[in-house]
Amino acid sequence: MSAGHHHHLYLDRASLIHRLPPQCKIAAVVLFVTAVVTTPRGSWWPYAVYVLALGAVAAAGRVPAPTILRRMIIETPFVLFAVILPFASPGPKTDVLGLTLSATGLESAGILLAKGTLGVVASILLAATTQPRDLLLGLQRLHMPQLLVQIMTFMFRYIEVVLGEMNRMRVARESRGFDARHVGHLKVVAQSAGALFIRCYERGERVHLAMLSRGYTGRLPVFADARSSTGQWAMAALLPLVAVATTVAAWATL
Amino acid sequence: MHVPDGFIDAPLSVVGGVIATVGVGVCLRGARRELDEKTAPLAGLVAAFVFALQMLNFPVALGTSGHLLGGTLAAVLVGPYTGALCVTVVLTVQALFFADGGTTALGINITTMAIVTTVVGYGIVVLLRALLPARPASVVPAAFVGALISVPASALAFVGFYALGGTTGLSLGGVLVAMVGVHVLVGIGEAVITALTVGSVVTVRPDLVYATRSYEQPLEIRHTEQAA
Amino acid sequence: MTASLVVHGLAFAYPDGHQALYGVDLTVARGERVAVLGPNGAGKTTLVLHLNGILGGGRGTVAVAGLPVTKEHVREIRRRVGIVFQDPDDQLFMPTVREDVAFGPANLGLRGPELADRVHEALVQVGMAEYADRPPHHLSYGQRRRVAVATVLAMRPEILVLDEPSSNLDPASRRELADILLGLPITILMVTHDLPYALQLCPRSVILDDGVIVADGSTYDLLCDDATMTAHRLELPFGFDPRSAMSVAPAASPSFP
Amino acid sequence: MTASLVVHGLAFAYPDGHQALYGVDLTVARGERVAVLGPNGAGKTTLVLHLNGILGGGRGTVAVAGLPVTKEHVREIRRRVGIVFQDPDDQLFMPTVREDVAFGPANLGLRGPELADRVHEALVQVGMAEYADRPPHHLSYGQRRRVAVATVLAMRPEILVLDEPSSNLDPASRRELADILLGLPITILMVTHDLPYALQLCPRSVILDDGVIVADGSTYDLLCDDATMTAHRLELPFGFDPRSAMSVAPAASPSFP
Ligand SMILES: Nc1ncnc2c1ncn2[C@@H]1O[C@H](COP(=O)(O)OP(=O)(O)OP(=O)(O)O)[C@@H](O)[C@H]1O
Ligand SMILES: Nc1ncnc2c1ncn2[C@@H]1O[C@H](COP(=O)(O)OP(=O)(O)OP(=O)(O)O)[C@@H](O)[C@H]1O
Ligand SMILES: [Mg+2]
Ligand SMILES: [Mg+2]
Repeated sequence: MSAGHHHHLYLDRASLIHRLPPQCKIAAVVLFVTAVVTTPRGSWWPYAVYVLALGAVAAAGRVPAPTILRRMIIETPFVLFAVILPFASPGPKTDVLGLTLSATGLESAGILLAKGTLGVVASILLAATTQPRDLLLGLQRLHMPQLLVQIMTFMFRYIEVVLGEMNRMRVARESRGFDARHVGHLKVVAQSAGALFIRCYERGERVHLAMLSRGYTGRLPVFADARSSTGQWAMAALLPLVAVATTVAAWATL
Repeated sequence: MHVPDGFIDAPLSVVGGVIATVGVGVCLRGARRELDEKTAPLAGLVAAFVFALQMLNFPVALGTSGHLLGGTLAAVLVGPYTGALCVTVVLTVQALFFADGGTTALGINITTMAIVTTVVGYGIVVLLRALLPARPASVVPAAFVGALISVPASALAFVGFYALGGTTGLSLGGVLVAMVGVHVLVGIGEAVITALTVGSVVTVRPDLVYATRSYEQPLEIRHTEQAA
Repeated sequence: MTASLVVHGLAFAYPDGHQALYGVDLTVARGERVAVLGPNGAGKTTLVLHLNGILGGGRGTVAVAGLPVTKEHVREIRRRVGIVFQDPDDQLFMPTVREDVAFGPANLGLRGPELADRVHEALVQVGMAEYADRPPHHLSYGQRRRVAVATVLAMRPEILVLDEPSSNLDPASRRELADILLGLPITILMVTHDLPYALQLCPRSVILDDGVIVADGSTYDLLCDDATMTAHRLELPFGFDPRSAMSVAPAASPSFP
Repeated sequence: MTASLVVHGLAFAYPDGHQALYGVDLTVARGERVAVLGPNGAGKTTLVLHLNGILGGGRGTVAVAGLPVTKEHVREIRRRVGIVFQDPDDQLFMPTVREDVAFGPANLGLRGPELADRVHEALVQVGMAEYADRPPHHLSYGQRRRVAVATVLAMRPEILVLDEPSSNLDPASRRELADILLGLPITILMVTHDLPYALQLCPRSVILDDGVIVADGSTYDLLCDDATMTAHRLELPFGFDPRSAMSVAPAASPSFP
C-alpha cells in the first residue's frame, strides 16, 4: 500500500555505493554511458576498461555477479536484433565458422552489443544500490521539473497499489470458491481488470487526499539528509572520469 | 521499440534530446492547465498503468516482439500534455532503473513513444469526437482508432531517426517494412486495451476521463424540521 | 460427530519474519458460536486467515469437518468455510454489488433464477437490495461492510467466520446482523472487540493474546473475571454491566437459561 | 468569539451523480466536543471530507475559525483541522510508522530533535512506540488505526475530526483514546456508531440522516429520545442504559454536573 518500501530490484546492503547520495549516482551513470556511447568505431580496448570500471563499482556496492547476469535478461530483444545484423547487413562478406557474414554487420553488432550492455549494467547497478524513493530525491536534487517528480512519485506508489489491490482481489476471489483453471473464468478476470483501474485510482486518490490533509504540498519532506558533500561528488565522479579519459584516449589514438 | 545505448549515433541522439526537451517543456506549460490537486495522482496511476502495459511484451513474428505504448490511453485519461509527461516519466524510470532503453537514447525514446503517440493519438480522438455523437461514450471508439494509428506512427518516427543516424547499416527499406509491419499488429492490441480501459472508466467515473470532462448536475436542497 | 473446526498447535510467521501465532489450539463443535477476543495485534486475523488456507506454511494443523486444510482439500474447504474479512475492501472486487454477491454462489455452480434469488435474498438480509446495481467501491464504509456480509451469506457456508463484523455498522444494522446470525443453524466463529456483542451472540469465548489462546470458557464467566480481562486489555465499555444485561435478555444466550 | 466551525447549506453530489448531502447546517463553538451520529450512508464521511476542503465544489459554505474553506485558504485550514479517516489504509502511506507520523509535522516545518520528540510523543500516546520502525501495512488493523490517530495527534490541530475512531480498537485502546481526547483542550468532532462512546465523550450530538442534520442537542437527551432514535436507525446496544451510565460516570460529560 505504501510508497517505496523495499523494491524488488534493491539489494539491502551497507556499502560505499549504497551510501552515496542518489544525485551523484544518477549523474555518474548518465555521464558514464555518454562516454561509452561516444567511443569511436574501430577501437576495442576501451570496452575492457569500461567493464573493469563497472566491475569495481559492483564490488564496492556488493552486488554479486550472478544477480547482474540474471537481470541482464532485459537485453534479450536487442541481443536477438544484434544477431540478425551480420546476416542482414550489406557490404563485404567474411566467413566465420562456415557462415557467410557481412563484415560491417559483424562489427556493428559487436559495437551495439558492447555499448548497449554497458548501459544496461550501469542501470542495474544503480537500481541495486538505490531505493526508488532515493532515486526520486536524486532527480529532484538534479532539478528535474517538479511536475515530473510528482508524477513519478505517484507512479512508484501506484505500482505498489496496483500490486496490492491485485493481490486483495485474488484472495477475495479464491476465498469464494473461484477456480482459476476453468477457461470460462477468464471473463471474470477481464471483467475485474476494468474495476481494478478504478479501484486503484480511488484508493490512491483517498491516500492522496489524506496526504493533503496533513499539509502535503507536492514535495515529500526529506528526513534523511540527502545533501552531497564535495567528497561524495568526487567519489562518484571516479567512474565517469575513467570512462571519459578512456574515450578521449581512444579518439586520440585512432 | 526502446532504443538502447549506441543504436543511434551520438549527434542524432543529441538532436533527439533537444526535440524531447522542447516537447517536454511545452507539455509542462500545457499541463499546468490540466493538472490540479486531484488529477496529479491520476497522472501517477496512468503512468503506473502505462508502465505495466509496456512490460507486456508479446511476440509478433519471427523472433521480433512488440510491446504496448500507452500514449493514447494516457492522453485520453489525463489530457495530451499530461499524458505525454506520464509516458516520459515511464521511459525515464525504465532507462535509469530498469535498464530498458538507453540513457543516452532517452531523448529519442521520449520523442517517438511519448510525444508522437500522444500527438497523433489524441489528435485523432479530437477529430473523431467532432464527427461522432456528442456523448461521453463516443470517446471509446475514438480512443480505439487513435490508439490503433498512434503505434505505427511512432514506429515511423523511429525509422526517421534511424534513416538519419542509424549505426547498424541495415537497409532502410527493410527496417521500414519490419518496424511498421510489426507495429500495425501491436496497434491492434493497443487499441483493444485502450478502448476497454477507457470504456470501463467512462461508465463509472466519467469525471476521470479528460476527454469527457465538464458535465454538471443540479443539486437538490432539503429542509428539515429539527427534532430535539 | 467430528468437530466443525480443529486447530492444533498452529504457529505462523509473516514473510517479514514477524511471528504472529505461537501454537494455537482450538476445537469448535458443530453448531457452536464462539467469540474470539483479544487485544490489537494478538493474531486474531492471522488465525482467521488460516481457517480456509489463505495463509499457511507454518507449523501445526487446521481441520474443517474432519478435512485437513491442505492444498488438495482447499477448494472443498473454501466451499464450506465462509470468511467475512475485517476490511470490506478486501472482500469486494466486482463492478457491481449484484455481481459481487453472485460471485461465490456462481462458483458453486448456481445459475439463472436460482442464483438471482440467492443474491436477492442475501442483499435483503443485510438491507442492501436497493444498492444492487451500484459499484461497491462507491458505497459508504458501513454499506460496504453490509455487502461484504451478504457475499458470504449467499454462499450458505457450513462454518461462518466473521472478523469484526459489527465495526462501522450503525446500531440498527448491528442488531439486525445479530438477529441474522442467531437465526443461522451453523457454526460461527466471530472475532470482535465488542464485548456486549460477544455476550449477546456467543455462549462461548476464547481469548487470544500474543499468538496463543489464554482463556476459553463461557462468555459470561469471562466477562465477569476481572483479573483475566485486565490482563489481556479487555475492559467492559462505559455503562455496561454483564450481570444486569443477562438478567434482561437471557434468550440470546442459550447457556444461561 | 468566532465559532470553530460553521457549515452552512452544504450540498454535494459524488462524480457518479449520487447526491450525498442535501443542505447541512452545523455550528460548533471553540472547545466543544460534538458527536455526529447517523445510519450507514447518511453522509457523515462526506461531511467530514468537506471540513478541510478535500471534497468541495457543491453548494454551500464551510468556515473554520472564521476562514472560509476555499482554494486560497486551504493550506492554512489543513494546518488547523486534523482528520482521522475512517479507513486507516487511506491514511498511512510511508515506508515506516515513524516516517508516517513525522509526515504531517515535517510539512509544518518541524525538523531534527523537535520533530523526533513530537513523533515519539504521539506514538507513546497511542501505545505504538515500539512499532516505530515497522512498515504500517504490516500491522494489524487495530494497530494501523492507532498509528492513524497518532499521525494526526502529532500535528497538534486546533480542530480534531475523527471518523469512527473507536472501530476495530480493543476495549483498552478505546478507553485510552477516550482519555486522550478528554485531555485535549480543542474542538472535537467525532463521527461514531458507538453511542455509549459518544455519551462518554461528547456533551453534544447531532444526527445526520439522508444528507441533512435532523437533530441537534445534548447527547444524553438524544439517547433518551426513543422516537428520534428509532426514526434514524439508532438503538442503544445490548445491556446499555444511559440513565444508569450517567449516574455512574458523570465526570466525563461536563453538561451533567
Ligand atoms: N502482513 C503482515 N506482515 C507482517 N506482520 C504482520 C502482518 N500482518 C499482521 N502482522 C503482525 O502480526 C501480529 C498479529 O496481527 P493480526 O492482524 O493477526 O492481529 P489481530 O489480532 O487481528 O489485531 P486487530 O485486533 O488489530 O485486528 C501483529 O503484531 C501484526 O503487527
Ligand atoms: N465515492 C463515492 N461515489 C459515489 N457515491 C458515494 C461515494 N462515497 C459514498 N457515496 C454515497 O454517498 C452516501 C453517503 O456516504 P458516506 O460515506 O458519507 O456515508 P457515511 O454516513 O459516512 O456512512 P458510514 O456510516 O457507512 O460510514 C452513501 O449513500 C454512499 O453510497
Ligand atoms: Mg485483525
Ligand atoms: Mg463513513
